[in-house]
Amino acid sequence: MENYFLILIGTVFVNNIVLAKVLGLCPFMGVSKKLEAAIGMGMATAFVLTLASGASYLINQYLLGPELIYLRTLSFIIVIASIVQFTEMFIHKTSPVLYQVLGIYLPLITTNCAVLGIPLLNVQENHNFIESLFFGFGGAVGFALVLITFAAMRERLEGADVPLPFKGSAIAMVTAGLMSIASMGFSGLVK
Amino acid sequence: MIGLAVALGAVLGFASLKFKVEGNPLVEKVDAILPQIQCGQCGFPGCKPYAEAIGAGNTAINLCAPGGEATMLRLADLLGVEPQPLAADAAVQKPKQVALIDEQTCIGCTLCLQACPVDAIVGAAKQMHTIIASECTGCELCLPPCPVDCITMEPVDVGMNGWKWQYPVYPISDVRNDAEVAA
Amino acid sequence: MRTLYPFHGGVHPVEHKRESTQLGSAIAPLPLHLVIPLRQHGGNPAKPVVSAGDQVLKGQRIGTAEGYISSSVHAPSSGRVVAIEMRPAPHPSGLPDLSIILETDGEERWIERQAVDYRAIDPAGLRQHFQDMGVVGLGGAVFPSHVKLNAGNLETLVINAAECEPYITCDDMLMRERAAEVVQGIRIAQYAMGAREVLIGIEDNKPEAIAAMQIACQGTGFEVVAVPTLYPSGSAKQLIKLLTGKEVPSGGLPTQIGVQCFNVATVYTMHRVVNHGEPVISRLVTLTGNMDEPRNYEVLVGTPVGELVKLARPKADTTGYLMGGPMMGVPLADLSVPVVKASNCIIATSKALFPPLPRAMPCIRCTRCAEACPADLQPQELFWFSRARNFEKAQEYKLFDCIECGCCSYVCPSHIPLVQFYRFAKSEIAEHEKERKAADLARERHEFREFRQEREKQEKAAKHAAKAAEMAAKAAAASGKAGEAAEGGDDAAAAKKAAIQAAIERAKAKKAAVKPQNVDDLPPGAQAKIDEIDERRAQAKETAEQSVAVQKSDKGQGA
Amino acid sequence: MSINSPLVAEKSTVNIIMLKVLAALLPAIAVYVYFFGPAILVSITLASATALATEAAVLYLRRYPLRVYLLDGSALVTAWLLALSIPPLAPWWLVVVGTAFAILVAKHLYGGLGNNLFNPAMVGFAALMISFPAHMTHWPAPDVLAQSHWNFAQQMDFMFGGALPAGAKLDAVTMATPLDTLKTQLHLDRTVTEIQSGSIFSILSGKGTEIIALFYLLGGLFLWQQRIISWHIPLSFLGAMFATAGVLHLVDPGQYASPLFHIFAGGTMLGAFFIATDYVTSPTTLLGKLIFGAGIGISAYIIRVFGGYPDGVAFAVLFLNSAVPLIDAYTQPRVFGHAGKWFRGGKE
Repeated sequence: MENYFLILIGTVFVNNIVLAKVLGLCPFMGVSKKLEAAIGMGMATAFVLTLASGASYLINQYLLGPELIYLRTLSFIIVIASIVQFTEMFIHKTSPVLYQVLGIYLPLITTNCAVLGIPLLNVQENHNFIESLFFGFGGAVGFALVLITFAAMRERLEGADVPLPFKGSAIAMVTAGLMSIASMGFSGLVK
Repeated sequence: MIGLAVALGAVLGFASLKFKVEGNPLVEKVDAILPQIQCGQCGFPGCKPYAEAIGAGNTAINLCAPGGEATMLRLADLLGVEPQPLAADAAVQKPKQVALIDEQTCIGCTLCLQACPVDAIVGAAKQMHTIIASECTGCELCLPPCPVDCITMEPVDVGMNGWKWQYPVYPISDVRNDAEVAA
Repeated sequence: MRTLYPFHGGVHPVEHKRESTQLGSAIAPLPLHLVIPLRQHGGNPAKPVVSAGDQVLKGQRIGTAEGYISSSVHAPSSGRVVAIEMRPAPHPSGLPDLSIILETDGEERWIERQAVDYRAIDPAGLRQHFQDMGVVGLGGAVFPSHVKLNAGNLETLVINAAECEPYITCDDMLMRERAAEVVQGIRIAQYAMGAREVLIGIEDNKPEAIAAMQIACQGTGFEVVAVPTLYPSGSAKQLIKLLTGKEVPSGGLPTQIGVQCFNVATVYTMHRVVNHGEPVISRLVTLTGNMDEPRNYEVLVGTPVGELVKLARPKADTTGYLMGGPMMGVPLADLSVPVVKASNCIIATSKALFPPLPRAMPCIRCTRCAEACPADLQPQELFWFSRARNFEKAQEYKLFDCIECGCCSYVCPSHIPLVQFYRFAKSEIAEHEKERKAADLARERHEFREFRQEREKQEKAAKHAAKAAEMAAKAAAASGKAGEAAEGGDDAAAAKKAAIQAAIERAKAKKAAVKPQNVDDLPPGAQAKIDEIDERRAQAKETAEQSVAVQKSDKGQGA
Repeated sequence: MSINSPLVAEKSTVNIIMLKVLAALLPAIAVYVYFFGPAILVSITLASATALATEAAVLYLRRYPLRVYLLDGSALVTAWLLALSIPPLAPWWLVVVGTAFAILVAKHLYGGLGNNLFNPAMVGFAALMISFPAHMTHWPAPDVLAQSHWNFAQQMDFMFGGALPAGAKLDAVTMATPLDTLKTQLHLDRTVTEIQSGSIFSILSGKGTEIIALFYLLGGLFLWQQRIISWHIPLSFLGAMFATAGVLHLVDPGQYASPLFHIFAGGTMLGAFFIATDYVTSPTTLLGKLIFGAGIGISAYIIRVFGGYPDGVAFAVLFLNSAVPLIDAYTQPRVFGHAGKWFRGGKE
């Protein structure tokens, strides 16, 4: 039990997928202009990420085995792509505005390195099924948390008197950097 | 691998039927933002067609001249895209105006009636026409068809009722204030 | 002692009330000209019912209410109407407004005054009477009182005598000198609304007024409540909360929670209207600030401010004048503006009394404004969004619950003109709302037009089909004539074109000489006919212009 | 600029507020000098000069009025807080780099006063901590404990030239802070009581440092009395840290130091009263302030006890700084005439 808890804390705070591993920056920068969109994106990614890490564990363990390692990335991508497709249709049906706001980033979850990164890290760290699920879920929560916090900050920044050359993405990158510095305080906490 | 692909394909096929989306609710939202002048300056025959084009992602959001920057920003906000500077021919802002028919000159040809997108001109053949100012959107579409050029655009005088509080001058980044501060 | 329910925040600026209460109130002399704006109340401006050259009597109605939310305007003195024209009005915009200019004859001849027994008329009749007599809220908002009276079975009637703004003492003096008459006015309001309880809220910095009102209220069951001196306890919502503990719902009316609130000066005018038959033509105005003889004056509506202030002898170093208090008043750019029903105070400003504010600095989010806000808002957020023109967000943070009391600006260490930002944001939002309404109307009409065109097309098609069928039948009978028919169609188009061309020629001729020629020796009948036509034209033009005006006023209401 | 109501205002201004903050720091600085020598005054001066120069350069580039903004005092507050956070014997370039980074990146890239999201002083501190960890741990020993005494000239030589006095060793004048000692010694399987019997520990916390912390507390109370800061952030910060430390101390006193030790150790007092209460980078709602303070208290404790750095206040402040807009958005108090208790900004 403690093990799972540590995995969760570790992935959410210490080894945050965005701030520490610098994965998934594309949606992090792209869908953080509005809080609402960030919450939607965070939830969609969390859904995809948890499912993907579970499914990819099963495929890796039972379908590929040790012999078909060269097919690993390929099959992971197929699984992720179909989960994303499914999520996309689901969101299109349930929340058209969110669908529009997420825009290109929704199908891009497929190529979100975080979503591929987590299952690969799972394999690398020899997690079992439950651990994989926790790792995926923790990573997703970490991603969503940082995305939502970041979106709130950017909403405030919209009103700030930022010098012209730094307006928009530039100051957002600086902010992300400072967030990363802040999160470094947690290093050494787990492992 | 193939089995995997086939299985996933089947799931997706099923899902696409289950979550089928009818129509595009976004068009309504875009249409609600557009000013409904129906002037056609965006190159589409009205606000709705422009909204449809935006909804389908076929055109830029910076073409609406009467809406100006405010409309563009609202569209950018709705669609979650970067604001764009207004297109060159949409950048000229005109004050609010309504059409006025010079009744002395009007010959009652009804050509402007057919041009008006909001039926704001009343009149019949060989009768003098007049414009219902409260309905007129100021689109200027009635100007070209008039054979005797009896329609003019009159700016709407805002008066006290239309008076607005101005953006407070806030001397933080105002270069002109440097001298004053130094003094 | 009654339990009070303090509202959040509030500030306590230096009161400056003693200066103008040293002397009792006096009556201001009659000026030569009175300028009476037709918009002295919330809602539609009154419509003039006199024209230039008319002789009017004191108290005669010269402008009548236009619609329900509107009120009447009366001649403050007898004399002659010299003009009805645009004149500068005491409004933050400094824009001119339609006013009736009255040349007084000095005779002060009253129109026939009739007291009424308010118990004998039903509340609806009483309300109509108040509208006809121009009774509006004299606290500053000048909302027509008959509208506010339109609710019955009230729990509490609150009489607002807090007078929380610095400098202003007109309500104080009114209560000191005419407490008994005020109480009679309260009786009328209580009767009209069927109020079970009457609370009179007076700030505790006016002990004389409290004492006078307590004596006058003996045996009436009205309760005089001394409330702590804290700006803005004189704001209706805040006073209601303070006295009853109930909050007026956002965007709602006090009557929804069984409370109504009237200013003490308003109930006094109700008494004058009902028991003396005098319409609202004068009010107490405090002249104070940088003056040698600050004092309250009974001033006729329409008295130019420039003439009025001379009574109190402004000092030499006076820099300007302010109508209203220092927290919410309007600086006057032009001293020819008249005293209106809303004017409670004229303050002469000087560098010593109103030192220029330090330079505005950026907001440091110190939240002193939030601590001072009587509406529990977060002014720093509203400012942040208003400054960035993010009106949607500003509205989400409840911009429209802001009462513009100025507490936030007062405490701001950065001295940011916060209230101006809120006013700006509010008027921008109102403008957008108006545009959106216009857009909805245009969309509806455009869609109807498309529907109509489609229908006409179909009808035409059906007709054509019918005609074609007929033709076919005819063609079967005599096939030779078909071609001719087609030719005939072409002829018709050509004829129409020719007709338009002819009309164009005619119009061109007309344009060249709009003044009709050869009218020198027409038979009398023909001349009459021409006149009639011209008149019709003029009428049509007027209608068109009126509809323009209507559109304008529609826009105004949104603001 | 058109003049509109209100036309009267209270007299307080931004620079009065900032000057009061600086004044509240003075007693603690005096005590600092008493225990650790006058070197701190040099770093404060150095930091102030750097801050003002950087600020002036940016203002000049942006064509903002120089005098008004240099006199607002906010750059000085940043400089002083940063100087007080880093070791007084730190080399001069460390102070300069840290201050310049703080003013330039954390403050002016965001648009200057009032616009920054992160506390500039703490950004400067964290950047130095990550980039130059070795220099950031050269804390001097209190005069009473130091094996050798450097005079002022020797201190200056070290600060500006990096030169050690002949035959002297750096270890002779510096020592690990109480927090650092505690952490390293605990790894050697000693108990808290054993460690705290060491010479640098005193009644509450570290020798000297506890007195400085006490004066920070007094300065904070002065600010509270002056209504510059509200009690919400300091109290929830100290309270949350006290509670967390208290619970763990009760569970295992051998492993976890007492709560009093923690709130008087390291940057806790300075952080609670002077850093976390920075207006611009803390929440504006009362509930938000409580959440913010408690968040810093708990994170700072976790980082200093379980994490890799000797003290966690700076990182905890930055971490919670990043959550401020979110906290604000979700803790909007009820508005007059509306139902409910709190609302989420943007949604009913």
